[in-house]
Amino acid sequence: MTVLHPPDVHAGAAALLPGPEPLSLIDRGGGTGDIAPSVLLDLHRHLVRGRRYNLQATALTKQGRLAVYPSTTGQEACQAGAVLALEERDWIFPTYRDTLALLVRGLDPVEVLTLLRGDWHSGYDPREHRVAPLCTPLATQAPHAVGLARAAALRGEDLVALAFIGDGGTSEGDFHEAVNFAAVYRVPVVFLVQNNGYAISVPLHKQTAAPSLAHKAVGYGVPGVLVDGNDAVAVHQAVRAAADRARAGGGPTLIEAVTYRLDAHTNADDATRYREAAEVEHWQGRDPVDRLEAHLRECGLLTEEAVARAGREAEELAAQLRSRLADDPAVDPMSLFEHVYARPTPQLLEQRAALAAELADVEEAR
Amino acid sequence: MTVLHPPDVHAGAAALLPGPEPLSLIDRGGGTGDIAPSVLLDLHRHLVRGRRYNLQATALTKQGRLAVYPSTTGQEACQAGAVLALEERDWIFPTYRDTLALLVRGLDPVEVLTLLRGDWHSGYDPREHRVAPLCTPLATQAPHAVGLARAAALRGEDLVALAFIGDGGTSEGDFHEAVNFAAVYRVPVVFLVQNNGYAISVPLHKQTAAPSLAHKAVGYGVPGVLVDGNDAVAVHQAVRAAADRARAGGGPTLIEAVTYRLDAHTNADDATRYREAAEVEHWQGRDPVDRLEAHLRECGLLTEEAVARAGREAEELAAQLRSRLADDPAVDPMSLFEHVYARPTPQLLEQRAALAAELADVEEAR
Amino acid sequence: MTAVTEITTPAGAGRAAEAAPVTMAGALNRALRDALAADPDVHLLGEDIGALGGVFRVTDGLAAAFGEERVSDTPLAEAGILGTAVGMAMYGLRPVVEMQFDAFAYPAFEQLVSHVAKMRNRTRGALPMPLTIRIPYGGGIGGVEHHSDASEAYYTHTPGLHVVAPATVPDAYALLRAAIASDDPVVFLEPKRLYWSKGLLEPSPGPAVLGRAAVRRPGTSATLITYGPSLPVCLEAAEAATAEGWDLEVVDLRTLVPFDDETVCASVRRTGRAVVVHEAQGFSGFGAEIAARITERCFHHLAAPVLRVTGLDIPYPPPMLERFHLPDVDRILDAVGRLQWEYDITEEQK
Amino acid sequence: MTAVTEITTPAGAGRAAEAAPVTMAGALNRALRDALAADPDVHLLGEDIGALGGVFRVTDGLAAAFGEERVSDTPLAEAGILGTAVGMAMYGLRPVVEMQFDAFAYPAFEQLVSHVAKMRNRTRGALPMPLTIRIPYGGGIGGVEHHSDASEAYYTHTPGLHVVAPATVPDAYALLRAAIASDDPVVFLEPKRLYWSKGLLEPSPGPAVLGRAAVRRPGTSATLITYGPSLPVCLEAAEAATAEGWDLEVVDLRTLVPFDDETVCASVRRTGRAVVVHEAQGFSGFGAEIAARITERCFHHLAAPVLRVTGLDIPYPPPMLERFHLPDVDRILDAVGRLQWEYDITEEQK
Ligand SMILES: Cc1ncc(C[n+]2csc(CCOP(=O)(O)OP(=O)(O)O)c2C)c(N)n1
Ligand SMILES: Cc1ncc(C[n+]2csc(CCOP(=O)(O)OP(=O)(O)O)c2C)c(N)n1
Ligand SMILES: [Mg+2]
Ligand SMILES: [Mg+2]
Repeated sequence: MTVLHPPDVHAGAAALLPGPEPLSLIDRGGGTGDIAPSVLLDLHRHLVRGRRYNLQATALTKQGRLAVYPSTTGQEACQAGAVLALEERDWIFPTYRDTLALLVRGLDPVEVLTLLRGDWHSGYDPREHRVAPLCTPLATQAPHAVGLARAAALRGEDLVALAFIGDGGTSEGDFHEAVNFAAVYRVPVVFLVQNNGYAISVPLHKQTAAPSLAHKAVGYGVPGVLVDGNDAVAVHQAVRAAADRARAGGGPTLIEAVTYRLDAHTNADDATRYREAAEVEHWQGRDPVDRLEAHLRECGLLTEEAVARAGREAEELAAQLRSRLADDPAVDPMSLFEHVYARPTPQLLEQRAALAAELADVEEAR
Repeated sequence: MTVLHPPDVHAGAAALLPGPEPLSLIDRGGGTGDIAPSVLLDLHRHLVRGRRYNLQATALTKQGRLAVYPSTTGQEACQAGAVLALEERDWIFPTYRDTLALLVRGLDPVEVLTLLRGDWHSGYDPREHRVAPLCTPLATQAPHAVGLARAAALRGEDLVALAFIGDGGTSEGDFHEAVNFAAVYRVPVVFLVQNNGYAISVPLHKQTAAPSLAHKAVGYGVPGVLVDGNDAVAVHQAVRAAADRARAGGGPTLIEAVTYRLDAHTNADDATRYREAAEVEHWQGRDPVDRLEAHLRECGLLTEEAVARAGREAEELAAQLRSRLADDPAVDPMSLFEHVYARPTPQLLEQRAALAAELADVEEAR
Repeated sequence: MTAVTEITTPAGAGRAAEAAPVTMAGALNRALRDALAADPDVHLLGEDIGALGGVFRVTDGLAAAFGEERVSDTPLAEAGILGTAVGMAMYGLRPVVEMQFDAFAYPAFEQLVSHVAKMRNRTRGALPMPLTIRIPYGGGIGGVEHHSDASEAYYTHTPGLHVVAPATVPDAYALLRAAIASDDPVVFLEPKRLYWSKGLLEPSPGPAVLGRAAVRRPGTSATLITYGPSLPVCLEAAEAATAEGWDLEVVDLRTLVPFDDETVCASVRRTGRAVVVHEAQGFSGFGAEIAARITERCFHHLAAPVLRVTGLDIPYPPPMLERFHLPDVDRILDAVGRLQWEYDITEEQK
Repeated sequence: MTAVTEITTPAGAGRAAEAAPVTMAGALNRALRDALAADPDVHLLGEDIGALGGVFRVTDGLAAAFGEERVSDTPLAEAGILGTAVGMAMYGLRPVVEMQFDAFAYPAFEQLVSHVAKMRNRTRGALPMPLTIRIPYGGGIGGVEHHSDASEAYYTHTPGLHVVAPATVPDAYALLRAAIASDDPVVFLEPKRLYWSKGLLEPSPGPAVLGRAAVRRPGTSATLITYGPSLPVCLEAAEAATAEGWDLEVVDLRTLVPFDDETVCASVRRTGRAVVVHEAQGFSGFGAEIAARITERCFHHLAAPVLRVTGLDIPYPPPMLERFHLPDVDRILDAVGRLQWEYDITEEQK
């Protein structure tokens, strides 16, 4: 017999609420939790690399080498902290902004940028890397994570899906539907909301009146976790805990990482129209790269040499980007007709022939 | 400067959570709250009428007089309790099931059924009655309530919008978006979820893993209230409190009324496929009409004469339905072209002329 | 509320004695059952498809036979359903989604257009979408508003999707098997008012080839081109037309995308005249594409413009008025009558 | 990322000396400003339309001028935006909604089709929907995926909606004023790549009448029929065609629904040949409707089938390949060349 809201479940609701303050380790003398030193150094390396990557990609955009670039400067701790908390077999469902997450996962830095460079929509093989295509329509990737995790679970495979989402994205119906499906099917998904304070120009208080985005979790019957998104150690720990829970059959978790987008929305955006310099400065004071570096030094984990090495590696990456993106890539117009269907329709074959003839004419006219 | 999740708001979160048990007055010796005896008698009258209306409409459907009828038998307390808690100027946004709410609002009992009889989509003037059309696409009426309430507030008018929604409907993205908009704009809307345990055949536990649907409220920063939906007095009190709050500028409230659909989903449904007789019997034991009647008798508010009068009135209503629905209504095919646009397009005028010619031919052929 | 239309499906007509006829709903059920049995990657998901067997009973008994994991009731959210199916397909499964009614597929429109249709292309073939989206389609069953839309044109205009609309019982089986077996996403439009039409499934039709139209009635005077619920209406019109001396050919498209230009054009070139028939509102409807491409390809064979008989350009009407909206025999005959039969003898008029 | 196209708008061409030209984005901004000033019931809502002034700056300065209540940033949810606007319209306001990009209107598809388009009809006129839905439309600005869709056919096929697509600066102003003043819902498609095109707004064009096409270039050999971003391409093609001895007429539809059969047919009857040009993928696109209805109405005036020059039937391509997708002068001239110019002298071939 169906009992509506059995009292025991109801009583468990309190356990699903986030704490009153974001989980933070760095500033609270929290040490490094139970995270291995090698992982901490990896985190540091990726943050440094990531910052440089953002800078370089933004610069290349100004030079017209990329069509557009949404920077994650300020959010590197979320990107690296989360991805390093996963196993290689776990899947990542990024938004259009989460290029760094892909870099941390080990993708080729230029393939990561294919979408934003404009030579194709997605530059890598999602199955090879367990990374879904960078997703532009907001929140639409969240149900994909649920479906993939469910499929894997049905096949008995031990796999977690991490869905990134923005604070703005949580307002979309797809976010709601995805978290609900995940909770009902109890699938191994971690929803990581990067609350960077803005959806383009719209500040959080115009996006939601909720005490926190993590408070949405209880409404789906999943735990809500609030974490300092500029503390790579805390993000790492929170995501790992959620992934562990998911792997153990505990179902999804909704994590809100409170962070800040230090750059404009994209190179095309003018952030001065909607936010104060003082606010940006405040958050510069909480720079995730600086904070991790200072903290690891304090803990005696970071040598000067390691810092220098990370810097060199980052410069090498930047140089690689500059040189590999210096020229326009070869694009083949005939590829437009590939992969529309497994086998092109007769109609597409006609159009392909017409384009081929056009191109031949142009060639001839030369 | 934007502060993400100021601590004071955060601390207020607890106040937004529903209590552990549905608010109920009838069974707890709760008396009648502060509700005037005349209102209580009205409630009773509407419950008796409503039950009879459901019975009659269902019977008429079996006779082919209605295309389909989704009964509210078992949910009469929600329908009457909520609508009587509103002022005449307040708006109601019903789902396809909430015909009784319209009846309580005072609409003509046959106009209420136009959609389900099949002579037109909506049978009444929404502005005249402040009742939106019965809404079939689930949850889509919720944002309309928000927009209308916002429009009224912008005009400085003192008006509350009540949006009905089902337990199943809360899974839709539109529900999420509507509550969020309402909270952000702080508009005077009461969202009343009638949790009747099922969305057609799908039981609540396959719909959500939440401790209660009222727990969704905190995720939007609005108060969540859990109420016994088979207790007309409790529903009335909860809706009135929420409407008062809204009117005073306090913004929206999300109320979950726990009730049960005693009939099948519609006359076309076979509920034995998905639920046990024992469950139905259990809920028959909590019949909202019986409970209110017993309670009001106990409180000494209900005379035998009032009971008899309510019964007579209900029978009169049923007789009216039978006679007024005995024949097919006159339908004018030419009306198909009216109100598609304010002025028909040239294309529609052509089609109208063609249909007129067709009809003339048929007439002639007779 | 439901009109039972009995039509003898042409494909099975000759074998009437050999086996018991089944309904189209039954044929679809059998196709799903056979697909589930044949391939463990096939998963069904949708609202009320489990214990209830779907509001049209197309999934009747399947959850019991294959378990709730293979045939699962979902929460009530169409974008969530389709989005979840996309994720399942990304992992290599073959999800079959049921949208409860045509208009209730609209909440999933973004997932359909921006993901289902594009995923293979944007990932250079790495993530194909072997998804089937079953949609009870069209009117004629007395459904109240939002229960009778004919929305094929939204789908046919979306590159990356296949669009299929069976009209006969064996086709319902064969095309659904083919849709599920397809490595591309298929919007599968099930004509509601033919759910209870009957036809033969023995011998088994097996999976069809997508993209092939069928000539359901050979004829010489003009070609009626149609699909889904309008096929029986066209066949009836063709029978009635013989009284006027017209011998109409009837082409059933079966698959809207890919489109079978060959069969359609061969017929129109032979007859020189064509009428397109569908339920959906005509303006900017799929009939426009059919008419435009026939004209492009067969202009000099046409004795008259290709005409369209379609639903009116209005929101779908309430039950008591729907018969004035839907194409019927009279309207089809009327259009045939306007195909400029005087043309052959009065060439100079041109 | 954005190509600035400078075209002289034909309507203002003669008055170039009198006033400074403005961009189409500027003209739209002025139309919104004038509408807000003229009618207190006009309210704007959308993502980033407040302080930011919209990602294309079409609402620049309006929140400052009219307050955040009249011009309000919304949470990020398109169905919520449109659904809220429906409620506002139910109360008698005149909401103007901005969808940030074409593909991001899809989440609102259900609200659009099942409510916006139908509300007046289902309530027998009691609840009109004087809503305007502004959608930055089409490609050509190097946008990454989901930023360049041309989705007019989804809207033109939906009874109850008007669909408008300006192509010139004065039209952008005049048609937007008309759309906002309309008592019916209007999907207003703003050609992204013409946002920075320039033209004159003096003297003020005032609100237009919806449903009237314009002949942008008179001609005698054949008619090009187009709208929105393809108008400048067609005008350029017409100029180039003179070199081949063709004098092409160019018709700008301006309003797709209601459709101006009169102007279109008058032109085609005069020229005897027509090519339809639009950006959207061709299959089942709006061009099919145009071609089909011209053929229905002008069959005996046609020397050749109506041809279509459209986008390819593929998902919108990435920036570096979009020029191979979009109709260009060569493709238009090529189509014109296939209009069977031999026909007049070789009638017997038919
Ligand atoms: C469905 C949809 N609507 C609108 C947009 C346009 N858009 C792109 S990014 C953005 C803001 C996103 O904000 P948030 O989710 O907070 O992510 P962030 O950019 O801060 O990483 C908007 C509105 C979109 N991409 N998809
Ligand atoms: C968007 C949409 N999807 C599906 C349906 C089909 N449908 C009609 S009623 C119903 C179940 C509704 O359940 P609930 O919201 O709990 O309301 P109840 O019927 O119990 O009153 C479904 C799935 C619909 N009307 N709208
Ligand atoms: Mg953000
Ligand atoms: Mg229910």
